[in-house]
Formats: sequence, structure tokens, C-alpha cells
Amino acid sequence: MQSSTVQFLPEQASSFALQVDLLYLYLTAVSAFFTIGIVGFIIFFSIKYRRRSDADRPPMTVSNLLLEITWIVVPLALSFVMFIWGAAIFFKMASPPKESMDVYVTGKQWMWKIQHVNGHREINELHVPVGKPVRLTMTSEDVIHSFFIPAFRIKADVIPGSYSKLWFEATKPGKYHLFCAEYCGTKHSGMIGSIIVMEQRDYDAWLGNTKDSSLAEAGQKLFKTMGCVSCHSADSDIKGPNLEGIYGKQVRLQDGSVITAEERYLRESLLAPNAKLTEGFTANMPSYQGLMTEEQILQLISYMRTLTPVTTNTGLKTLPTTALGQTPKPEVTPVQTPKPVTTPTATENKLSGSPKKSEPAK
Amino acid sequence: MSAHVIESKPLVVEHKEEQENYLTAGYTLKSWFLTLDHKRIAILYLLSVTTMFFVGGIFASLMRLELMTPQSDLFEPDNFNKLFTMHGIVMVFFFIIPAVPGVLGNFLLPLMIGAKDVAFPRLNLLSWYVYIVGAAFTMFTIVSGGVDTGWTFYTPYSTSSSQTHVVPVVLGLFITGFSSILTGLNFMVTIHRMRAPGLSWFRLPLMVWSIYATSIIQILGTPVIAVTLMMAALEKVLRIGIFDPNLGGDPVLFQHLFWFYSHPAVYIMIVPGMGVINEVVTCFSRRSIFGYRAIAFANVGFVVFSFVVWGHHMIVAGQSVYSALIFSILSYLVGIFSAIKVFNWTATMYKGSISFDTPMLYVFGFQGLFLIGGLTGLFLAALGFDVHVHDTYFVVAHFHYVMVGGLVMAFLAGIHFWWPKMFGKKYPESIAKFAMILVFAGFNLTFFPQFILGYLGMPRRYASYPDEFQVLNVMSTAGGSVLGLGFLLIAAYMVWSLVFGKKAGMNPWKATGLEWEHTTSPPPTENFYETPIVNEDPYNYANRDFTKDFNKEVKLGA
Amino acid sequence: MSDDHSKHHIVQPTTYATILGALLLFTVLTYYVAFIDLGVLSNFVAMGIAVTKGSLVVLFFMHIFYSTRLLWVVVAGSFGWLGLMLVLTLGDYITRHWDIQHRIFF
Amino acid sequence: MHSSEHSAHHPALAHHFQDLDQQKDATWLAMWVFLGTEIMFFGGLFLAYVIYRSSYPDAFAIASNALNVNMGLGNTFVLIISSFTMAMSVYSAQMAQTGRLVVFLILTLVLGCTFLSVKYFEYKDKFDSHLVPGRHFDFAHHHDPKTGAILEGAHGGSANTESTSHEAGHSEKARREIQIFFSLYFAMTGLHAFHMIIGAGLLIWLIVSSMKGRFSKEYNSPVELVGLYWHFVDIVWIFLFPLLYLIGRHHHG
Ligand code: HEA
Ligand code: HEA
Ligand code: HEC
Ligand code: CUA
Ligand SMILES: [Cu+2]
Repeated sequence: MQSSTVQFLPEQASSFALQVDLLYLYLTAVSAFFTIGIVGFIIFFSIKYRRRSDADRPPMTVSNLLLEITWIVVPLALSFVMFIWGAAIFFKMASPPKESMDVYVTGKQWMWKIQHVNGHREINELHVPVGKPVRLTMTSEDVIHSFFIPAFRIKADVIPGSYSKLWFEATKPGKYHLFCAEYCGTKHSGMIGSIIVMEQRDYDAWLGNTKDSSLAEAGQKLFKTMGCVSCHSADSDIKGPNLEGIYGKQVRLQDGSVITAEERYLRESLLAPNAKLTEGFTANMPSYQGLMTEEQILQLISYMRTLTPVTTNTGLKTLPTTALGQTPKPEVTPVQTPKPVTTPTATENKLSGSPKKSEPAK
Repeated sequence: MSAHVIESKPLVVEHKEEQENYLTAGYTLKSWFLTLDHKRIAILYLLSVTTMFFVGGIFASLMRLELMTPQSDLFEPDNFNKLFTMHGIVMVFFFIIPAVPGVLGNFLLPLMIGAKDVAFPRLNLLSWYVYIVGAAFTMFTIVSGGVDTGWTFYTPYSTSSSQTHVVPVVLGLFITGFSSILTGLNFMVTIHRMRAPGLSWFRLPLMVWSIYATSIIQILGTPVIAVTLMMAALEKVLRIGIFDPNLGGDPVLFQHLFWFYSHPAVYIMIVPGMGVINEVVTCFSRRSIFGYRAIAFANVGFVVFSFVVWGHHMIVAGQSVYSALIFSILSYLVGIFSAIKVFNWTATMYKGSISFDTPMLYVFGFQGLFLIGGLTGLFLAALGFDVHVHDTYFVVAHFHYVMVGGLVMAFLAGIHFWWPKMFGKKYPESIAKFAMILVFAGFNLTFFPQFILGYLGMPRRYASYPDEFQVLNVMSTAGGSVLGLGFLLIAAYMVWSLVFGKKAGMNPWKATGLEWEHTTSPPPTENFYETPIVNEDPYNYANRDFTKDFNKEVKLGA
Repeated sequence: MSDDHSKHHIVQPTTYATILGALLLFTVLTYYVAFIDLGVLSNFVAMGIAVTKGSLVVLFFMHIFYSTRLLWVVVAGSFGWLGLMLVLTLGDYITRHWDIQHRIFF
Repeated sequence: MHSSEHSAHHPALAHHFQDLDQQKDATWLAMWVFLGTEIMFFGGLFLAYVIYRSSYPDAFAIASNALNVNMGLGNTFVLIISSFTMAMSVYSAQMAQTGRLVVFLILTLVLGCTFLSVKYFEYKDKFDSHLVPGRHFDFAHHHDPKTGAILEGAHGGSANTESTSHEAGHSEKARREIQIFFSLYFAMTGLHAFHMIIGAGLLIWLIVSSMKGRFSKEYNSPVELVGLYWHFVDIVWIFLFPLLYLIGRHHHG
């Protein structure tokens, strides 16, 4: 673990770390410049113009417009650099690459519940492979928490009733702190855990050991037990929309507007189906508000995601999933597709930050 | 812009000084508790905010004690959470917001503009009582078990999860808010309507401009926090659903409303402090201020811009990334106004005649520490950077640098500077300098390590933390003790000086300004023996003969 | 203060009565318009009428029309500040789920 | 400023003011600034209203239709007329017509009380139909045939929506959203009514003082200031009425 000497930087273990540290350096440099400059002037003036006798009569101050403009313009310019730099990193942090692997996180007083796509669950621990973008979809069961990994320089509040996203690409195997950064009650400081970054091989082995049914499988079971099939399958009496390819689809609503079906929409479809009616359908779907846990909702969403064929960065198009109501084969869930091509190494990836662009199949 | 001074017919007041002043106008408790004199009300505020500061400081000390070790051993996490909550609430709402306006503003505003009193003396006293009632509610909460929501009261934690006394404390703050509003209103009207003849806007001391700007922020911002807290209390009691996601509400809306007030509130804290700095730095440089108008307008800039940056507290809170973008760039714009002031104060010293009395030392302290605090504010406003340090000790260090390093330093500068005017007594100069150094050193030792801690990732509001953060935390705790001793020392010699201090005379610093040159120390109840007429710009040090004794004569208008 | 005298302007009852008439008329108007389906426009019309009514009250019943510049500023400022709060907060809600064009920077 | 010479010894002049003019200026400014704070105070609620109305337009339309628009309309008239009588009181005070002043003040008070009593009956009705947010909130109890129709009609434009057995699930979300409407309704109108009550108290005080003959041509600020306050409360209602009562009325056809 960490040495006992005082460090100044946390470990750099994600593709963002160096970027944020460089910005830190710039900010510190600008601050040092102004601090040393101003303190320097104060000391200099204090010595040079110290009062020698009570008879000293300093002259009237003359204002100097040029000087004043300079010291408005220069800081403005410097701070615009701060703004743009900071915003650029921020936007990268806010846009997960399409080919990211998904992990679902639920915060709850006072623990982190984590579900992998293959259904494996962990508490207060998250195992991820190195060099692969990971996208977290997070929600909370009670109050606001915040998912914070200092070594990765990322953080996002986890808010009940909505989904937050966070993504990272770990660049260095190891064990890192996971903190809850938003005050959430008595054991806020106990709501900590670790992120374990592993080599892909180790990760596969670790994952292989797990016996749980996959998240999507669990979701699929729910899809049956909760009665979704009765409407969302070809041969039901009451017709619901075909959910094939639903994830990421542009759904046309009854009021004419178009909405992209992603987590937020799917969640709302379960909890408040009639808030946004799909065009051509009537308000027949019951609400599952209160009938499912957040985790079950995530499972269902994850299942519905598998209904959409995804392009992975191997260039392979996953097989279209089976017809509804049948078991999709877990090995075709896109995120699990092994990635034989070279994993970008930490060093390669440090500066570019965003993971290597995938070459889409088309 | 008449540069010359008319020094005709000075009124010699040496004998008058022995006579009546506002302190000797009455000795009964009633004469204090029912006083309408702004100067006495200022003293009431001085007593109450100082008490509150020490209460908050004791909470802080207990917290620092707990944080010496990684485990939570001294307090249960529950109690630790109550400690930082009460520390934040007491310091913010009962110390720092009323401190400079309540004490120095009240004492000085009418004196500086040549008025007999503020526009509405009754309202002024009422403000103080409202403050006390609000404080009483909050103190009751402490006694009855405390609150543990953090001073920010984020929903849904505060409304549906916390089992502590949220409602009484919210009520207390609601009430205190009105004190702030009434003070602001009173001061604003006073500045508009009560200025002495000849005292045009651009002849006002910059302290008055600062108070004016502060008042407007108080007037426009405080009602919003009041109604927000009201809604939160209703949510807690009646479950009305506005902030509760389980009932269809949006918890982030609370944050918008909260910060709509609480960001401007940080300027309510710092702007009057900056006002003090103007007065002190000119006096001890014997130099008129550099760029009077720029500073005056920067105050106006604060009024507008302070209200449009609140979203920088919510960068990772789930607000739109586009909003974050807007709020970030606006935060940089508001930084410029502070920059203008800092540069102008430095330039004011150029070619001055600088002396190093205690108030000036505090100005130096302020300059350095506020600079660091402000600049780290710019760090935080950089979006990608804030993602990492939000809700870590980096933020804690930032705001202590601006609030303690900035405002508390400025407040102490002001208190030391005007102490002779307020009480007619001098404090012991060398002990005061020693205490200043103690505070400065202790402060840096306490809070500088927290920047590093924060960047390393230590989250705030943590009762326990991983072992590797201990070294820096111990440093911080050690610094906190030095700091506490420094403050204690200041309180001690100030009280001592009331009894044993040397008589100060009317203008010991040879300062300009109506409060120094036109009335005695302490001033009489109606402030001036004759309404002053102003015929020069402020800080006209170039036209004073410093070889004269400034302590003898009250200058009268032509 | 040069424009002091204007504040002592006494508004005549006929003015008050005219304003009263206008206010009552606008109230009736807003009521009936509400029953016509104007789509999104409904909101704007309703608010437009409310703003007009409010302005009439402020300007004449509350004498701002005859007042000093300072009071104009106070009134405009107060409403302006409310506007700031509404616009910036709504801005968040409107853009919250927009797709992110992370390429706008690099 | 010869008029101020007279007033310099007026009993209502506070010691620290130069003259009544200065005092009047100061109080006017103060009153307006105070009204500014009131705007921001109501503003927080308006903000919440705007956010939720734009998030839940349909629920708000349904809920709004459960309010009694006629009572709202009637009250709007009452309040506007009371604003007029208040303005007339100010005029009478300025003209030193004490008799008329008292009459107009009493009229204003009566109108204010009328408003409050109507409000009382509206509230009572809401209590009886379980429309008060909280544990007993229940929109389903609200058996208004018209609203019932709207409950379905308000979802998008398509007309042939039928009530089905799945109604229950459907209205769970609607219930929460409708409850938020009523929360805001009660918070906003409640705060408004609270201001009215204070205003009524001030009016009573004015009536008593004017009967004692305290006001004159030179000194009538209290009447003017209470007038400002009263008009402000009126303005708040001018906005509340369309915002709360008139949403989605056109669904009636
Ligand atoms: C007195 C109080 C005070 C003051 C004056 C400030 C001033 C500033 N603050 Fe601070 N702030 C707080 C009190 C204060 N703050 C508090 C209490 C919190 C935490 C609340 C909580 O969560 O509990 C906080 C939190 C906070 C955050 C949120 C952090 C987070 O939670 O993630 C941010 C983000 O942008 C921020 C920014 C700023 C900025 C840009 C300024 C600027 O105004 C600073 C401007 C000053 C300067 C810039 C220095 C002078 C400049 C120069 C000499 C020239 C060089 C200039 C340039 C290069 C531009 N502050
Ligand atoms: C004006 C505002 C103000 C002031 C002056 C201070 C002053 C101090 N603050 Fe505070 N602080 C806040 C405002 C302020 N703070 C706010 C708003 C928060 C956020 C709360 C939240 O998260 O909700 C906070 C949070 C905060 C934290 C973070 C808690 C956490 O997140 O877990 C810490 C930790 O070190 C801290 C420390 C201190 C210290 C050591 C002082 C010292 O400067 C205090 C020095 C004063 C004394 C010590 C008292 C006087 C001396 C005696 C009575 C003698 C006896 C004592 C000794 C000899 C030691 N403060
Ligand atoms: C009684 C029939 C019924 C049942 C049971 C049902 N649905 Fe639906 N569902 C519908 C209808 C009808 C629609 C279209 C109307 C709408 O958008 O609400 C729909 C829409 C959806 C949509 C939005 C699809 C789109 O194209 O916009 C999703 C997602 C969905 N359902 C998922 C589920 C899941 C998951 C379950 C089980 C937990 C489920 N449904 C159970 C009838 C049903
Ligand atoms: Cu969860 Cu803090
Ligand atoms: Cu801020």
C-alpha cells in the first residue's frame, strides 16, 4: 500500500489522471506566479517605502489606465485557458465511449452494491480489467451519495430517482480507494471500498469463477415472472411495442416528439409507462413502481440492452439476440465478447485520454 | 474634485472628550438593551458574534482533535457529523455573515457618511433581536441533540433520512435570515438618503461602497434561502414532495435554490471585509487609494455576478453539463473583480509611507491568504478539476483560506483599526503583533496541508479516514491549536485594554475620514457636534500635514 | 435631489378608475382565453396578460410611473433578479438530457 | 424647501432626519426595497412551480382543473377592486379627506376579508376531498366527472383512450405529480393568504389611526406604505390566478 511519507499526488491510475494532474500543474503555476508576484511587491514596497519619518508626505496617487487594463486582461486570458482546459477534460469525462463495458452501481446507506453484466455482484468492491473503458450506470436507493475514485480523478453524485453516468479507463493494475464523497448520514465515512484493477487475463479468470446468473439473464427471468412477456411478445393479446432493438432506438411518442431509448427512458417506461406513450399504443402498461427494487430495474434494463445488437471494438457485430421470450445465449452479450486485439497500454493512452477509437464495422 | 482642504475654524474638543460619549450615555442594562444608538447596537453585535465565533471554534477544535487519528475514537461518527454541521452553521450564519456588517457596518456607516444614525434605528435594534432569537433556536437545537445534515441541508437526506432536529434549526436560520435582510435594507436606505452635504457617491469611503454592495446582495438573496428552508421544513413535516424523489420531486432543485443564496452569501462575507482593507491600507500607506472608481465598480460587479455562478457548487451533482459550462465561465468573470481589488491595494502601497501597525499586518495577512484562497477558487471553477476535488478537503482548505484567511483577517484588521474609536483605548501593540503572527502561522499550518489532503482524495465530512492521511491531519490539528491560542490571546488583551488601555485620542493613526477627523473617540451619541460638510475626495492623505497632532481638533466644514 | 417633487404627484381618481377598468377587463380576457386551445401559446398569452396587469398596478396604483429613477431601478432590478434565477435554473433543466457533443472542444 | 421648515417640528419626525421630506424618501425607498425581497421570497416558490409545471404538464393540467375556477375568478375581481379602494384611500389621505379615507379603508378591509373567506371555503373543500398533500392525499376520491374525463384525455392528443384495469398503475405517478401541484398550490396561496392577513391587520391599524385624525396633507406615509404593500399582494395574486387555476382549461373543449 501507500508509503508512510507524505505524497503530493494520488496514484495516476486512469486515463484521466495525468490530464487532471497537468491542469493542476498549470493552475498551480499561475497561482504561484501571482502569489509570488504580489507578495513580492508587498515586501518590496514595505521595505522601499517604509515610513522613515512622520514628516513623509507621499504624493497623490495617480491612476494609470494602461496598468489597470493590463491587470484585467492578463488574468482574464489566463483564466480562460483554465476554463477551456477544465471544460475539455470535463466533456471527455461526460462522454463514455460507445464500446465501454457496463457496470451497474446502486448506492445505499452505507454501501455500494455493484452488479456486473454477467450478473456477478459485489459489495464495496469493483473489479475491472485494465485498459478497457468501463461505464458505470448509477442510482441510489435512499439519499444522494457520490462515487469517488481519487486514483482515477473521477466522481459523480449518485441520485435517487435518476441515473448518473461515470466512466473511466484504468491504466494500472492495483487496488484503489473508493469513497463516498457526498455526505449521506452517520456512516458516510464508512461507505468506502476499493477498486481492483486487474490484467485482462486475471480479470477473465476472476469473472469466470463466478457462478451467478448474468445480469441480463436475471433480467430475462424477471421479464417472464413479472409478466412482461404477456404483452411484449408476438403472440400476446394485449399488444405492447416490440422491444427488439429498443435500446438506443429513436422512439416516436404519441405527442409527436422523438426520444432516445436509454436508461432513463426505459426506467420511466417501467415505473411510469404512461408518461411517455409510444406512438400507436394505448396506455395499457401497468406501472411497476414499488414492485421492483432498483437492482431488479437495472437487471431488466440490462436485459433490454441485450436486445439491441451492438458493435464492439473488435469489429464484430454481435449476433442479433433471439426472439423475445427465449433465452439469449449469455456468451453473445456484447460486453463479454473477448477482445483479442491489443489493449491500449497505459503509456500509450495517457495523453489522449479517451480510449482508442473503435473502427466501426460499417 | 477639490483637492484642497478647508481647515477653517477647527473646534478644539479636548475638554469635550472628558464629557459625554455614547458609552457614558447610560449604564443601565436597559440603556443597552433598548438602545437605538447604532454604536451601541454595534457593541451588542460585537459581543454576540464573538461569542458565536468561540462556540464555532470550540466545535472546530473538537473536530480537529477527533481527526488526529484515522479511526473515529473520540466521538461516534454521529456526533462528529453534528460537530461539523454545527460548526458550519454557527460560523456561517451567526458569525461571518453578521460580523462585519453588524459590528463595523453598524458602528461606522453613519459616522462615515456624516449622519446622526442609520435611517431606521428601531429596525436596527429589531435586527439584532431577530438575530438573537434565531441564534436561540439554533442553540436550543444544539442542547437538545444537534443536527447532522451539514450546513448545506441537502435533500433528501435532511428531509427524509436524518433523525436529528432539522426543523428547529431550519426555523432558526429562517428567522436569522430576516435579521440579515433588515440590516441590509436599513443600510441601503441609509446610504441613499442620509449622506452629509457634499458627500457625493464618488466621495464615499470605499467601505461604504462595500457595505452598499453587501446590502443589495443580502436583500436579493436572503429571501430565497428563507423560502427554500421553509419548503424543506414543510417537506420534512408534511411530506409535500417538492424535494423528495420518492414523491416525484427533484432533490437537485433544492441545491439550485440553496446555492442561489449561498454563493452570493460568500460575497456577503468577503465584500465588507474588502471594504475594511481599503480603509486600513490607505491609512498605513498614507496614500490615496489606487483606482478608486475601479474598486467602486468592482463592488457593483460583485452584486450582479455573484448571483450567476451558483452552479459551480453542483458540477458533479447531476446538473446539465451545459449549465456547468456557463457557471464555470461566469465564475472566472467574478474572479476578475477580486483581482482588480487585490492589485489596486498593492499599487496603493507604491510610493507610500508605510508603517507596520497591527491593522496593517492583518492587511498583509489578508492579502496573502485571500490570494491563495481566491486562486484555489479558480481551481475549483475549472470543471474537470472540480470533478476530482469536489467534496474533498481541497474545498475545505479553499473556503477556510477565503473565510478565515480572508474575512477573519479583515475583521481583525478592522477591529484593531477602529478599536480606539469605539472605546477610546489603545490595545497593547507588541502583544497584538505577536498574536497576529501566531494566528497567521497557525492558520497556514492548519489549512495548507488540507489542500494536499484534498488532492490526495480525502473526502470532507469524514469521521474516520484511511491511515495514509494521518500525517497531514496531525499537522492540521497542531496548527488548529496554535490558531485557537492566537484567537484566545486577542480576546484577552482586547478585554484587558478596555480597562487598562492607554487613552487613544481622537485620531491616533492620523487617518482621514469623517469618523476620525470630525468627531471624538468615542463619539457622542449623535455622532457629531455639528453636521460635517464634505468638500474633498476620500483618502486625501497628500493634503495632510502629519507633523501635526491629529488628536486635538475636530475639523468642521466650511 | 432634483426629481424629488415628482414623488408628491397626486394621482387622480379618474386615473385609478381607468386602471381598475382595464384590470377587470384583462381578467375577463385571461379567463376566456384559457378556454381556447392555443397550444403552447396559451402559456405565453396568460403570462403576457398577467405581466400587463401587474405592470399597470405597479405603474399607477403604486405610483412608479411618477417616481424617481431610483425606484424604477429598484422595481426593475427586483424582477430582473427573479428572471436571472428562473432563466439559469430552467437552463439546467432544459439542457440536462441533451446529448453531449464532446467534440465541441477538441 | 420651505415646506420642510414647517415640518421640522412635526411630531412624526424622527430625531435623526433633517426633515419630513428626507424621512418620507427614506421610508418609500425602504418599502420598495422590502417589496423587492418579497418578490424574491415568492420567487423561490415560483421557480419550483415553473420547474414542475414544465416537467409534469399533464398532471398539472389535471390538478388545476380540480380547482374551482369560478371562486378563483371571483376572488381576482374582489382583490382588484380592493386594490382600487386602497388607491382611493391613498388619494383621500393625500387630500386630507379623513371621512372618505376611513370609508375607503373599511371597504378595502371588507374586500380583503371577503377574499379570505372565499379562500377558506376553497381550502375546506380541498380538505374534504383529500387534496391536501401528505399521507391522506388521494386524488382518486375526487369524483369530478369533468376531471375524470380529463384524467385520460390529458395524456397526449389522441382521443380514443379508454380506462382499463391498468388505471391503478397509471395513476400512481400521476398521483405523485398531482400532489406536487397541490403542495405548490397550498404553499403559494397559503403564503399569499398569510400576507393578506397581515395586510388586514395593518388596515385595521390605519382605520383606527385615521379615525383619531393622525394623518394630514403633510404626513400620510403610513397609508401610502400600506397601500404599496396591499397592491403588491394583489400583484402576486394576479400571477397566481392564471398559473394555478387556468392551466389546460381548454381540454373542456
Ligand atoms: C468568503 C467566502 C468565499 C469567497 C470569497 C469565495 C471565492 C471564490 N470561490 Fe469559493 N467557496 C466558499 C467560500 C468562498 N469562496 C465556500 C464556503 C465554499 C464551500 C461550500 C460548501 O460546499 O460547504 C466554496 C466552494 C467553492 C466552489 C465549489 C467547490 C466544490 O464544492 O466542488 C467553487 C467552484 O468553483 C468556488 C469558487 C470560488 C471562486 C472562483 C471564487 C472567487 O471569487 C475568487 C476570486 C479571487 C481571486 C481570483 C484572487 C485574486 C486574484 C488575483 C490576485 C489575480 C489573479 C487572477 C486571475 C488569474 C484570474 N468556491
Ligand atoms: C467563518 C467561517 C469558518 C471559520 C472561522 C472556521 C474556522 C475553523 N474551521 Fe471550519 N468550516 C466552516 C467555516 C468556518 N470554519 C464551514 C462552513 C465548514 C463546512 C461545514 C460542513 O461541512 O457542513 C467548515 C468545516 C471545517 C472542517 C471540515 C470538517 C469536515 O468536513 O469533516 C474543518 C476540519 O479541520 C474545520 C476546521 C476549522 C478550524 C480549525 C477553524 C479555526 O479557525 C477555528 C479557530 C477558533 C478557535 C479554536 C476558537 C477559539 C479558541 C478557544 C475557544 C480556545 C480553546 C481552543 C484551543 C486551545 C484549541 N472546519
Ligand atoms: C399489460 C401489458 C403490458 C405488460 C404486462 C408490460 N408492458 Fe411494457 N408496454 C405495454 C404497452 C401497451 C406499451 C406501449 C405504451 C407505452 O409506451 O407505455 C409498453 C411499452 C413498454 C416500453 C417502451 C417501449 C417503447 O418502444 O417505447 C418498455 C421498455 C416496456 N414496455 C417494458 C416492459 C417491461 C420490462 C415489462 C415487465 C416488467 C412490461 N413492459 C410489461 C404493455 C405492457
Ligand atoms: Cu454515501 Cu456518503
Ligand atoms: Cu460559490
